[in-house]
Amino acid sequence: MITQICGLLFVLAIVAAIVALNAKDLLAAAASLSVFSFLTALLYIALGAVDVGFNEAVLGAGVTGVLFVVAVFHTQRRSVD
Amino acid sequence: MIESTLPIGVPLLLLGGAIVTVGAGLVRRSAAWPITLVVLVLSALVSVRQLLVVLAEGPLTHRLGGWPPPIGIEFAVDGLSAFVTSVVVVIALLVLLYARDAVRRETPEEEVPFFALLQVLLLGLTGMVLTGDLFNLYVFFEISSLAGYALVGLGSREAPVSAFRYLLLGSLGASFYLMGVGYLYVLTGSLNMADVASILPGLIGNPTLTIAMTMMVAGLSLKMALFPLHGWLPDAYTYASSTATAVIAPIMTKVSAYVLIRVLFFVCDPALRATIPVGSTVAWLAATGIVVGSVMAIAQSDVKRMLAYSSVAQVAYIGVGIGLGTPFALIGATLHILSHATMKSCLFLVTGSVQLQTGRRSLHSYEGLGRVMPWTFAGFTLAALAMIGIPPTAGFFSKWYLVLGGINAGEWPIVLIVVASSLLTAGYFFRLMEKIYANPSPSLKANDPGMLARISIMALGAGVLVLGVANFWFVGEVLQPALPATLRLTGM
Amino acid sequence: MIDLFIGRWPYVLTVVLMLIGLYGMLVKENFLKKLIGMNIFQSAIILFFIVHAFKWGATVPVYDHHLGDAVEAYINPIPHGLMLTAIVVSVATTGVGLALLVRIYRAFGTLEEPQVLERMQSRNRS
Amino acid sequence: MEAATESIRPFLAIIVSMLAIPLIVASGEKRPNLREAWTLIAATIKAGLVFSMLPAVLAGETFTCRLLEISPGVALELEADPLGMIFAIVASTLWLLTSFYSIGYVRGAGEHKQTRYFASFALCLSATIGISFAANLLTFFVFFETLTLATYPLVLHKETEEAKAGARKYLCYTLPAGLALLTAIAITWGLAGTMDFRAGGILNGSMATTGQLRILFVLFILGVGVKAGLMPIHSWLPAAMVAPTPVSALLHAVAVVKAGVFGVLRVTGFVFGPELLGDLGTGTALAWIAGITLTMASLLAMKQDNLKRRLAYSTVGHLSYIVLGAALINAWSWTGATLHLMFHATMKITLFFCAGAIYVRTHKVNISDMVGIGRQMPFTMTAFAIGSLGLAGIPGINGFVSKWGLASGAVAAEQPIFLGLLVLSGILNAAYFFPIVHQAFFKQNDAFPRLGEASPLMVAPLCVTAALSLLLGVAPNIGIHAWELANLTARAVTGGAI
Repeated sequence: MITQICGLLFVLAIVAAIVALNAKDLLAAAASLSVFSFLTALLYIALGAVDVGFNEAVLGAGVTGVLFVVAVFHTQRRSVD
Repeated sequence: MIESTLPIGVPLLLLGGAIVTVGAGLVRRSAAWPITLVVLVLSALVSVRQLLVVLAEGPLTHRLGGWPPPIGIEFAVDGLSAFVTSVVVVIALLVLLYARDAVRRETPEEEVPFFALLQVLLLGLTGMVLTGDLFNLYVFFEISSLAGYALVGLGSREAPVSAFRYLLLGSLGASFYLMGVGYLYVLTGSLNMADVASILPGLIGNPTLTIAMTMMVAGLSLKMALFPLHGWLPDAYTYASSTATAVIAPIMTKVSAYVLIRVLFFVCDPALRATIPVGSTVAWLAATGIVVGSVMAIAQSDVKRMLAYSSVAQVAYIGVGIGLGTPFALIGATLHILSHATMKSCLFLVTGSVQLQTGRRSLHSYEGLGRVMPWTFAGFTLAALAMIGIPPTAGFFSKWYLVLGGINAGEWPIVLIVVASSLLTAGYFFRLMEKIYANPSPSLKANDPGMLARISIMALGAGVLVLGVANFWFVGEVLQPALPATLRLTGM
Repeated sequence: MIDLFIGRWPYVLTVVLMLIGLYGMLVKENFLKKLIGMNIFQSAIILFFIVHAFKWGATVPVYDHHLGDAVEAYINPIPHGLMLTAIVVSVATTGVGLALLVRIYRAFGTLEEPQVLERMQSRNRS
Repeated sequence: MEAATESIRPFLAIIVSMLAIPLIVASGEKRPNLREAWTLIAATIKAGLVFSMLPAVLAGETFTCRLLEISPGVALELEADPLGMIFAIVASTLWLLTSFYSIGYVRGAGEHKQTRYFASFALCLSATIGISFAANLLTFFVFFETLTLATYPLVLHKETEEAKAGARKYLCYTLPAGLALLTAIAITWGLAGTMDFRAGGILNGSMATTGQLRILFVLFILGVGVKAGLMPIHSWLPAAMVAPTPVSALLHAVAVVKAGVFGVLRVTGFVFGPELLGDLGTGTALAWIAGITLTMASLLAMKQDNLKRRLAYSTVGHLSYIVLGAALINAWSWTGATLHLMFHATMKITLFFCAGAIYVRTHKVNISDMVGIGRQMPFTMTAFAIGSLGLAGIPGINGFVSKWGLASGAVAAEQPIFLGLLVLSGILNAAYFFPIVHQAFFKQNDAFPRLGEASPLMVAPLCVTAALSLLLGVAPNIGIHAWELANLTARAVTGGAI
């Protein structure tokens, strides 16, 4: 069971990472990065690292996401690639 | 191992200093420099005292929070780490003398962050040197890197771009190092250096070990700017403010070199090194780096950029010494850590002074400066001669030991490169000297910088000479006891 | 090849993530995208440690009366502790990176690498 | 056999002119008299120190001075042995004279940056004495490179494009040479385990293969041969002629080129030794290079119209006399070589002094413009005549004595071809010097400006050196016992006696 969950989370994380890198809208990219972080947080929990998972959810998905969004508002929204 | 609180003295002082600087800076901006000065003077005293104690009584250790290794984090100081700590702190102190006026003029709004970051940088670097734990080293590695990115970013308009690139590559390097540590942990189940060193001999021939070492060396090489991973360095040094360059250039790459020595010669034992081809790879890449760095330096028209490329070449000398790994080569590498730190900081302080006084930075605009800034350029000349390797300056002797080491190892092409590279170095320095001294420029309005800056430049210039003449005393008293017994010269 | 994959698929997927991150850092031209790539890369490394610490049939490293002192019953907690630090470090790096990006944008009005380089050069020429 | 005494005197002799540098700089352009006084005081003390060691050295004693260690087992070590004494005496005596002359010259010619000039000069002399007293290869190298560096600002002194080109050329030749020497020294240390100079050599055939030792010898000769002006690596020397004349005098008669030939003497006699050189066959090869150089240089000298350039080529030729003596390495040739090191210096410096005096007084540099000059500057041109006769090897002047030794050496080595070359070169010397003297005295030229002699500060030193050349030619053993010193070192190196 845990194998399937992990596998699914992995695949989703990879998809989120690819989306984050390829979205032309930087805000969407930032959001996608947050999703990616959240998925990895779930992955950590599934792999038994509960503390790391929470940490990643708060810092990785939360703080980093906010930082990125703020940065996007201070700079530009669109990206060429 | 003697239990002592000395090993954490310097990092704690710097940590406290950084906090106090920020706090006092909120009230009075001008308080930042004096506080930093006091902190650095104290740190210098502690580090020198630590060096003396280590030399007299043997290695010191401190268990953070009282937890015993290998689980707890240990600060372990032997001769080498005490030596490198002293180099870092003393050079930083000398640069700080110059920094008072320079920072106020170059980045006036960022005086407080600058000095706070400077102390955080030094905290990270001394932490890297003093810690006895591979993962803790990663943490300090990142602390120093973060402070370094920020310091570089405080410079001119272009500085943030180079700082950002440095950040990307730097994190990549740190990640590689972390991966290496991860693999090592997989293999040994321990992160304490001494502990890992005692476990590793049982793992000779394990292919994962090669991967682990390669990753660690790659990560460290990136931070050390060893060819071909030097791409971040020229831009970062060129666009950073003069003080930031004068601190970062001489000591940051050296600390990475120190960690490389620590990992390759203290954590690995000789039998293990023989099975991993890391040493010869590093030596050959570094030898290539000497040539590439010097040739690129000749091609530059901006003096600061020229010095940056020459740093690539000079760091590669240390790389050659580490890669060859014979007793003489290691003396050369460790001595060059000190001599290059001294001469490079001197050179960057001079270019900084020139830029502050006249705004000039291109090679041909240095015409006639020797006459109007005689003291400054006296220091510059000494440091430049040392870079070329003219006896009896410090730069000559570190190369001399490298040559002896190369001959011992039978690596003739490397000997040839080390010797011939002096010519390339002479090529770009004498071109500059000729401009400085032989081309009068009557319209030039400039004079030597203020007393503090002059003291630091002259002290560094004189240091190059003193270190050269007294090099063997230094090698015998400090560097030899600092190296592992198997890598000492026989009969010493 | 398949055998390699079956036993170690989490490692393989970690490496895939790492490569995606590296791709972002090296190929993407937008500075923000490069930073996103760096984040992904660092997450992949953290994942590598966590995957390594994982053991089949073991549980979270909290003392359990039913399981007692048996070491093999618990997942190794040390990598977890280390990775907590690594996450903090990575967030701090991201923060510094973003601060630099804001400065770059103020100086050059863009975050696209080719344009920034072009503007740097044209300024140096003038 | 030899008694060695610990003494600080060799060290003092080196350091005294270095100590003068801060004083010279501190006095600066504002107090030129005080500045020159420091130079003269340092020069006098230096000469005094060197001469104070002479009696003991003649009695077979040597003075050693071991300073701090600079590399494992290798100290910055000084030793005043007979060969070193010869060079030190030449350098310190002629520095004293050159100092007087320099003062007259730079003031007469209105040179700029005189402080830098005198400071570099003092450093040069420190390095030169260091070279002569160096007891091991590394110490030798340290001073050898210091000399290279100290001479650079002197060549650059005029700061014209020509001076810069000359200085650049000087570095392009001497720096690679220094590196070749450094490599050779490192290898020697690897082979022999010592760097000390020892009469008769420290290397022997069992240490490495013949091929390797030959390569080592080539590296050594490349290292010291550039300064010694061996062809084809001599061309920096005429280019360096742009320097002020006292510098040329120093470069060509005292410090730099003599340091080069002194290096050749140390390498052949004290590192390789006669036996090994004979076994390797490299001695003969070096002798051939020297033989070709001395002939070619004399031929080239004839083509020069610029007086200083002609003197430069003449120097190239005469240096090769010494190298030839060092390469043939028997008691006679060695005596001749060391004597020529000393005697060529007195003669050549006379000629350069004369060239400088003419330049300062008349601003003429080309020989073709100097017709009839002898009437105007009788003392100068008489001294010139003595110097050139000596270089041509006319008996009665010291050049004859040393050439006699060299010629006997060629005979003793059973290499009559070199005897032939020596004679030929003597004739060529006469052929390029006598026309200058002849046209100076015996051709009428009423158009020549009636300016008279240069200042006494310049004329007196050149008369002294000319007189010295005469005196040593008549009685080579007078005063400094040159003949005896040369014999002492020849006996030590070759084991033979005259």
